[in-house]
Amino acid sequence: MIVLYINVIILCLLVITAIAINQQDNLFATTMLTGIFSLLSASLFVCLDAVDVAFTEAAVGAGIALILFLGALSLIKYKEKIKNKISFLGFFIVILTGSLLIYGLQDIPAFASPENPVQTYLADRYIVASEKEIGIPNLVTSVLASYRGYDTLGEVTVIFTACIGVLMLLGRSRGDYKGIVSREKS
Amino acid sequence: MSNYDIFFHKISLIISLAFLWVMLSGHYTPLLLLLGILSVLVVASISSRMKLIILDQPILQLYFIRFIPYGFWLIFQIIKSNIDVCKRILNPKLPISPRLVTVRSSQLSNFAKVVYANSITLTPGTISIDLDDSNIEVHSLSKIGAEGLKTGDMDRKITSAEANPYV
Amino acid sequence: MFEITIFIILFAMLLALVLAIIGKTVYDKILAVNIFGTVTVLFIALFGFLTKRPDFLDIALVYALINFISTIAILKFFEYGDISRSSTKNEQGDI
Amino acid sequence: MDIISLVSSLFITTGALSILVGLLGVYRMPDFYTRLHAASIIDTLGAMLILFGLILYYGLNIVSLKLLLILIFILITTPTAAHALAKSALHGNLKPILKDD
Repeated sequence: MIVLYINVIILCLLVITAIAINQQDNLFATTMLTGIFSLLSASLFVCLDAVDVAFTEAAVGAGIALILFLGALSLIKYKEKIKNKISFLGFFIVILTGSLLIYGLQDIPAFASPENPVQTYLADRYIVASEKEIGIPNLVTSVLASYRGYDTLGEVTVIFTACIGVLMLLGRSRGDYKGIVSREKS
Repeated sequence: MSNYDIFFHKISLIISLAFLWVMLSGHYTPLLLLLGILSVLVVASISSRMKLIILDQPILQLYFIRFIPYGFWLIFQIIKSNIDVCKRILNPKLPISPRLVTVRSSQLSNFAKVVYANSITLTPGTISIDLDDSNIEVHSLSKIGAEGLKTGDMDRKITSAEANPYV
Repeated sequence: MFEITIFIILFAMLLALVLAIIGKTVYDKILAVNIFGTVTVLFIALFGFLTKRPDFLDIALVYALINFISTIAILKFFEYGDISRSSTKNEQGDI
Repeated sequence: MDIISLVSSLFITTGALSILVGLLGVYRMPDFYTRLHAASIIDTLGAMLILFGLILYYGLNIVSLKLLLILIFILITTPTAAHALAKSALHGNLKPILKDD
């Protein structure tokens, strides 16, 4: 019961953060709030027992994404340019996506319902049998790397590709950097 | 730095990483130990390729052991100054008088200087802002905190811990 | 007793969030993120305790480290306008 | 409830209250540098009390070892972060409010 209250409170905090991100026009403040958002969502993942996702969120959301945002910020201006024009196409697409998502929600079992396959056997099996089946004591690792192995492989490939792309856009090698310092001195 | 020294620093890095792995893992089957050794070696080779191995530290990095008795004294100090700052916050009149002071540090090694500056920051009420050769610029919340630093109690304790010949 | 504690921690999260929203200078916002990180670490530790499953402490450990790294990265960005530059003008970086 | 869990719950509750006091200080303090002092209460007293209470409760096993490691990491990294914040604020020409009495 208390976990439910905690979930509700964290979700409310997430909504507040999202609204605040939307309202800011200073991009640096937006980046900071994004960091808070990822910390909050990781807490929520821990509450929902999704430890593997919380781990990924810790590494990617709070660590790398924040630093990549900052790297991008160093190339652009701080202030967001505000457009007052209302785009009807965008509005239509948002409404369409939202209604599709709500339609899709009907197939999902109710929150914490006992017929949910996760509740009936999956979590129990992960907790009880994973050490015997896989041989790795850490539950998170065995779920991530074995039960959902292909899934994780795909995720890692996507993240790695994205990281290489961003580094090619933003990064520079050490030799190059020395040149920049001497250019600034002269 | 000779190649010999660099080799010993690599070995000490591997030993400390392995110690951390064993401490955090908690499971000791042959397969897992093998995987642990592998990961330790990979991390060590990557960090030596990135030139992250710090060479002006003694071998095995056990230097910090001589600061452990000082650490217990520091925890006591932290609790004392915490209570002081909490009282100031909870006082409705907010009796603070912030000031910038400069204190001298009499330590010789960089490590001990960093320990001193970090201990100043760790006690609430004082924050070290800048560290020159032997002068630390400190922002203090109140007169008492600044005067407590000026007496040099903490400075003397760190210097004597640094010079401790028995460890 | 512990339930009250965890709600206090959640309230502290709310206060840190408000500080990040209304903080005037950028440094206030960075301070708010820093406080939020520490509070999150404590929240995860306490939550593992509350549900009697302390296996999640690894995440708290990771957060304690990543919080530090991100704070240093943000501050480097602020002091030099760039996160890949070293502060001491030698070719090795400082993180 | 035996004596150890009573003591540890006392520690944990005091730690949570000290976090609240720190945040109250962050809201009451007049400028950024004094706010840093209030925030360091959260990082030192709050973290120390809560994690020490948890260590007391768990006794001596791998969980309390991890908690101790978290505490050590927090105690090493937060002063560095606070120092970096103060330094870059001072270099960023944010003048501290100074008062002599």
